[in-house]
Amino acid sequence: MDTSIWRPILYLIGVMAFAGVNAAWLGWCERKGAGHIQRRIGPKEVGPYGLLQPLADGIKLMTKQLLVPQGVDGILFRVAPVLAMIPAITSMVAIPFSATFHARPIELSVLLIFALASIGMMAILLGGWASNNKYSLISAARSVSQNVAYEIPMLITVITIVMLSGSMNLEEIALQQKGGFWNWYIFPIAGQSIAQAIIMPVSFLIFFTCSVAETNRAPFDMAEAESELIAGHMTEYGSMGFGLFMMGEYLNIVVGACLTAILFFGGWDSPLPFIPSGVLWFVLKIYLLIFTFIWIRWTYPRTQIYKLLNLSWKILIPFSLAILLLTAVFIKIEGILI
Amino acid sequence: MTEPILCTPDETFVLNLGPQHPATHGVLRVKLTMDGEYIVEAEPVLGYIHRMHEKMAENGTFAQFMPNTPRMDYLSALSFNQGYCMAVERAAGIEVPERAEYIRTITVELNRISSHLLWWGAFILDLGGFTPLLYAFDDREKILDLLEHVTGSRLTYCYYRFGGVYNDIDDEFITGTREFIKRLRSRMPTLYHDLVTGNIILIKRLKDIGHISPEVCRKYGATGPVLRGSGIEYDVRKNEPYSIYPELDFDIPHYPEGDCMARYMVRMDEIEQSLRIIEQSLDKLPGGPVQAKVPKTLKPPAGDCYAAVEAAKGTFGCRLICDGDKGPYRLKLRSPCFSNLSLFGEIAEGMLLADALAVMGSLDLVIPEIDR
Amino acid sequence: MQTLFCQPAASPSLFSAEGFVGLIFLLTITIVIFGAAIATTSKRLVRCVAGLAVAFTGVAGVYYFLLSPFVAMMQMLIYVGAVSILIAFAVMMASPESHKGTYRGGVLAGPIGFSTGVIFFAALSILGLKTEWQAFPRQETGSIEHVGMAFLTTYSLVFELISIVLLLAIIGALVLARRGRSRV
Amino acid sequence: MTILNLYNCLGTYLVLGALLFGFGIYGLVARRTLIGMLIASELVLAGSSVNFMAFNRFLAPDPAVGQIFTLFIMAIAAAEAAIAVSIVVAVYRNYKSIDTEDLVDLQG
Amino acid sequence: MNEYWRDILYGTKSLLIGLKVTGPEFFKPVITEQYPHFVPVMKERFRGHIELTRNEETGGSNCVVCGMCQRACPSSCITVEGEKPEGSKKKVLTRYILDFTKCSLCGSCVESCNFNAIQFSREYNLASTNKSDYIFDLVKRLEEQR
Amino acid sequence: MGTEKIPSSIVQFASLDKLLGLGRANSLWPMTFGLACCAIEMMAAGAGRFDLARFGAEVFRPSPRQSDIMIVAGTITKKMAPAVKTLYDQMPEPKWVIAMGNCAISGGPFKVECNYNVVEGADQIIPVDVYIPGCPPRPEALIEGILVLEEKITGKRRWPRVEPT
Repeated sequence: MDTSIWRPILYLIGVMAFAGVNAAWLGWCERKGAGHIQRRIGPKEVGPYGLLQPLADGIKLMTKQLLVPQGVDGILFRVAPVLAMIPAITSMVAIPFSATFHARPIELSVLLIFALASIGMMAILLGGWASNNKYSLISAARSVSQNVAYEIPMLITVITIVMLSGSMNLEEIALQQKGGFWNWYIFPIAGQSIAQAIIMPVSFLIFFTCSVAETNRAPFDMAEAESELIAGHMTEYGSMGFGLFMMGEYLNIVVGACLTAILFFGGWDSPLPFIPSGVLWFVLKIYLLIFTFIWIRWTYPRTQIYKLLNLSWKILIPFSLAILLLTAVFIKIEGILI
Repeated sequence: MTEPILCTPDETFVLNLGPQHPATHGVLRVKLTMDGEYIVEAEPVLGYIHRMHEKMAENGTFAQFMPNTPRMDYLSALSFNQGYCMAVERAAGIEVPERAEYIRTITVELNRISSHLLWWGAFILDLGGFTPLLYAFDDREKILDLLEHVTGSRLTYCYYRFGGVYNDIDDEFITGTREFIKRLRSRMPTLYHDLVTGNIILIKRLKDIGHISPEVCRKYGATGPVLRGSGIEYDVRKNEPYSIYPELDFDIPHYPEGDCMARYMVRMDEIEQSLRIIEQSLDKLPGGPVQAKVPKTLKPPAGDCYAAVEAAKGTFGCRLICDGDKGPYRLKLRSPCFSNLSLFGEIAEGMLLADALAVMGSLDLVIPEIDR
Repeated sequence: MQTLFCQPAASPSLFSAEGFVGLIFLLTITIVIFGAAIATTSKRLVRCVAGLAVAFTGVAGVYYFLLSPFVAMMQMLIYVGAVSILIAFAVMMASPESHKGTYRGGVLAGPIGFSTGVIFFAALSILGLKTEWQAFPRQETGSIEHVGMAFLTTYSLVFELISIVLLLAIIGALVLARRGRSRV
Repeated sequence: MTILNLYNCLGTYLVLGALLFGFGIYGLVARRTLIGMLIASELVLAGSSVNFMAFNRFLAPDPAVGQIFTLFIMAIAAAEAAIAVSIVVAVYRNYKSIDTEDLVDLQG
Repeated sequence: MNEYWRDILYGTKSLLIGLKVTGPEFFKPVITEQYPHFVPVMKERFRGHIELTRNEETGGSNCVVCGMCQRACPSSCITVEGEKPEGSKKKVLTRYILDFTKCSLCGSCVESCNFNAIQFSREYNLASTNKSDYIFDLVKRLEEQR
Repeated sequence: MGTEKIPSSIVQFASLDKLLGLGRANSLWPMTFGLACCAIEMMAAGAGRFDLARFGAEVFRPSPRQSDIMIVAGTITKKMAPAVKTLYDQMPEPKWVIAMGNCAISGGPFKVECNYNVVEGADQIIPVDVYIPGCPPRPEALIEGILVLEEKITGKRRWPRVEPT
């Protein structure tokens, strides 16, 4: 047992703070981003540039009446929002921010994040069920089938990466992509075959699509399809219950962005070898990816649930399986050649 | 939100869409019997915004009913203005000056564009895309500014008068309109077609969804873009020409597919046709008065007359029965959305909830006009 | 010293790292028992499923203490992420709540079940505690690489069989669930 | 052996496994609905998995074996759950109930 | 199968085009008119609620209390009262009450007035916590504006 | 689903109350609740040109549970009135109501003698905080209404008053 117990605890506090700040201010980012994409200003009057908007929202949500409607399953109704939040925060622990900036090396961090993500699904399911509202119920059923469908190609693409790097440790995976953007897994030209360089962008697309779907973001926001299901699984949630769900959603986005940055964009590695790498690069990459999430959300209409499942089963899964196979073949060929 | 309903032991359950629901665009209630995500039966329940327009018509003078017309279909208010004015003018035998007819045409077509733009935005909003709504509103605000310049209000215009229009248009309006035509034409290909029409998600959601056959249209009396989306080239402006439409050169867009995409395309093409109409009318705009001599208190002879116009949603008909008094003896309004909504129950059967809502959006419903 | 079932007798201080770990272990066990208790005794099926998920999460923690984080993660991924959700899904699709109560009609079902459970529990734990377990010296590390190698060498036949079972299960589930569905 | 040291004792895990097993048996016998029984059977499987893992940790010469067995159990459990759930749904379709006592057609 | 590949290719392309359309919009200037800071100027023909036109010579109202507006109003928002002072031929306006909450801004009253006595005001941003604020006494209003 | 009325200020400390007021006033989430014509102007107010978002009030929530203000935009008919009341009851405290447009204030043009179906004002069924007249009111008026409501909540106006020109 590592005797230095304080390091993980301090890190935990730091991560919590990071997560909390992100969960709150991503809402602002989203509204501001949406505003500018739509050629309007977005939050502006509350504090400078509207920066205090999340604070106002937080105060309001926290002091709003806690309302547990009649006929709901009280315990599950209260537990579900918390459950949406916890896995997302916990999985932040497994994410290395830089070569030196991590809680403790978790050997199986990739697996840990996916294990936690699968718990997050439970929150929507239980929340939707407990609400005793038909819209919520439909939404819960939808989001589960969606999540199951998209977890598969996501895991398969991750396995591809794991095969390439030979490790399930995020830190190790990031370290292997060191030394310039041509080493990143999205286009690993150096050290890998050219064929890999063509395959991996597709792999990235699959992974990114899946992470958009896993975080229930538009255009895959079947769970809270506003024009169909009011607010989906959150229909009956007011005040902080709703706030926690939203924060959970934003945290999931952060985790998704971190994962994408590490798996495909070299983590904290700087794009050119002579520029020093560090946490700043990692944060920059995360926020660029988050911006892409927001950008996508405010561009496309929503898909329809069966088309969505078809996309996963008919396109993403076959493609990701093919990629898995091809990668295995390439690794084998290289093994023989070298 | 729904009132709580107990689950039947059967596999179906009843889902109450509305009366307040984001997808119903107001206060329509649709009682859906669902089997999972499939709709077994859909029953629109009307009357949540019945505002007794016909009753009010019978109790007032002819002019006093004017402000009611824009409040029926507030999106294409001027069409309704025009329909009612035409009915009264026919009853009283009033000739409208040519310039007034041109102004009516220009404004009514601008109004049609603004209605279609709002429909476009709201329809994409139904499908989950938020940003197009804002782009549509951006353009729509320009139209509203133009119309506000001549009529004085932004939405519920009460602009037409029996025998003409309330006041003349000026050069500022004309140049503004020409600028707007240019602006919309330059924005249509990218912001409208590239962003939305060509989008694979939209195509997948609209193509082959919600087929409405010409027979169904005939059965329920659907008109407007719904009918033209089913391949029938029917437009009051061409088939029973009124005003100055015979002198103008424009096409009636129609698509034979009959699905949501066809209705979508019909409206998008209609925007372009309307731009053409406005352009031609502006070129041909004659001088002269904008208001015929009309007695202050209108007392048309007893009789029965009917006038129909092509509103943005379809045929708006106005049947006026006069008994020689100051007000109508009976005013029967035929509003397009009522017929267009009626067929929803039939085509929504066996559909997915999300698809049914897409179909409902593609019908372009304005609820106060259905309930009247 | 792998031979002992109970390692050093000296109690670690509560504030040392070991003591902290011990506390966490107690917490984990509590979670398992709590979850299992909910899963078997709750009146509402959804709560049972939630309890099951809690219990599985706790069991994953236990696996972590048994020095196999990989299995712990898989436990979370498969049991919590798939099996529990599958069952919760079934609860939603089938009847929401049973109107006649959760337990069997007979008066004796509850007590009989309870006593059977207690008997099994008592017998097994006595067996476990009383037996003089023979420990063998370790020959391998039990790392993931090792597990993976064993999967594909010694146990490859079983692995294949399990794969076939899974495939059949998927097909069977599809066939069963599809029947009676009028639409696609 | 103190309470804070329990995590290093084989006995603890065996008792925990037995407890899960006992819970499972109780649920299997006493539950009325198919889903309740399914949940209970999952608990039984979890109990045996814990046992496997405990022996793997404390006794086995090759600590991979227990893990492999647990993984096999997981796979089986997943398959079992899939089948069971689809059976439940099918039964529900036919009988509109998942109550075991309502499924008495075979008794004639 | 052909369609399958075409869908994938076309789909990816159309999605990228979508991003290309919205992306640049992010960097374009906003079109917002920031209302409390930006004071909009109403159009000349803007229809606010009606008010009495001031007669430049007398400083009073042009109204002769003919009651045409009252009769023309479809929703009977207008109540006009006048009295005939001794020795005068014309009636003088004493009360002109507009119940704006019933008004539909149709303009019938302004149209019906033969004496150019009423006009549309520029009030576009009325909001209050009190409903009775909108029952205007236009005579008083005219006096206050002086 | 009834509501329990709780006092809107649980804590009696003045400064904290003020903070709560500020928080609430700056995060007024309206409900997507359009009844008739005014709903279109409500949409326009949220759109690019007027942009309610500047005041943090653009989060139109479709579910009453998450909304703070109900903007009654349009005519309430006798058939719709119970639904409006239910929706109001479903909103958690603290909540406010804005009656937008003449119909919501008093029945507007439909408050006529032969009226048999229109409720004469939203305040007949639910307590209204701010009235915005107009038929329909301009989006500026709606923004002004929100500002008036903020003034009511915090007791102080942060923005300049605009005199019409």
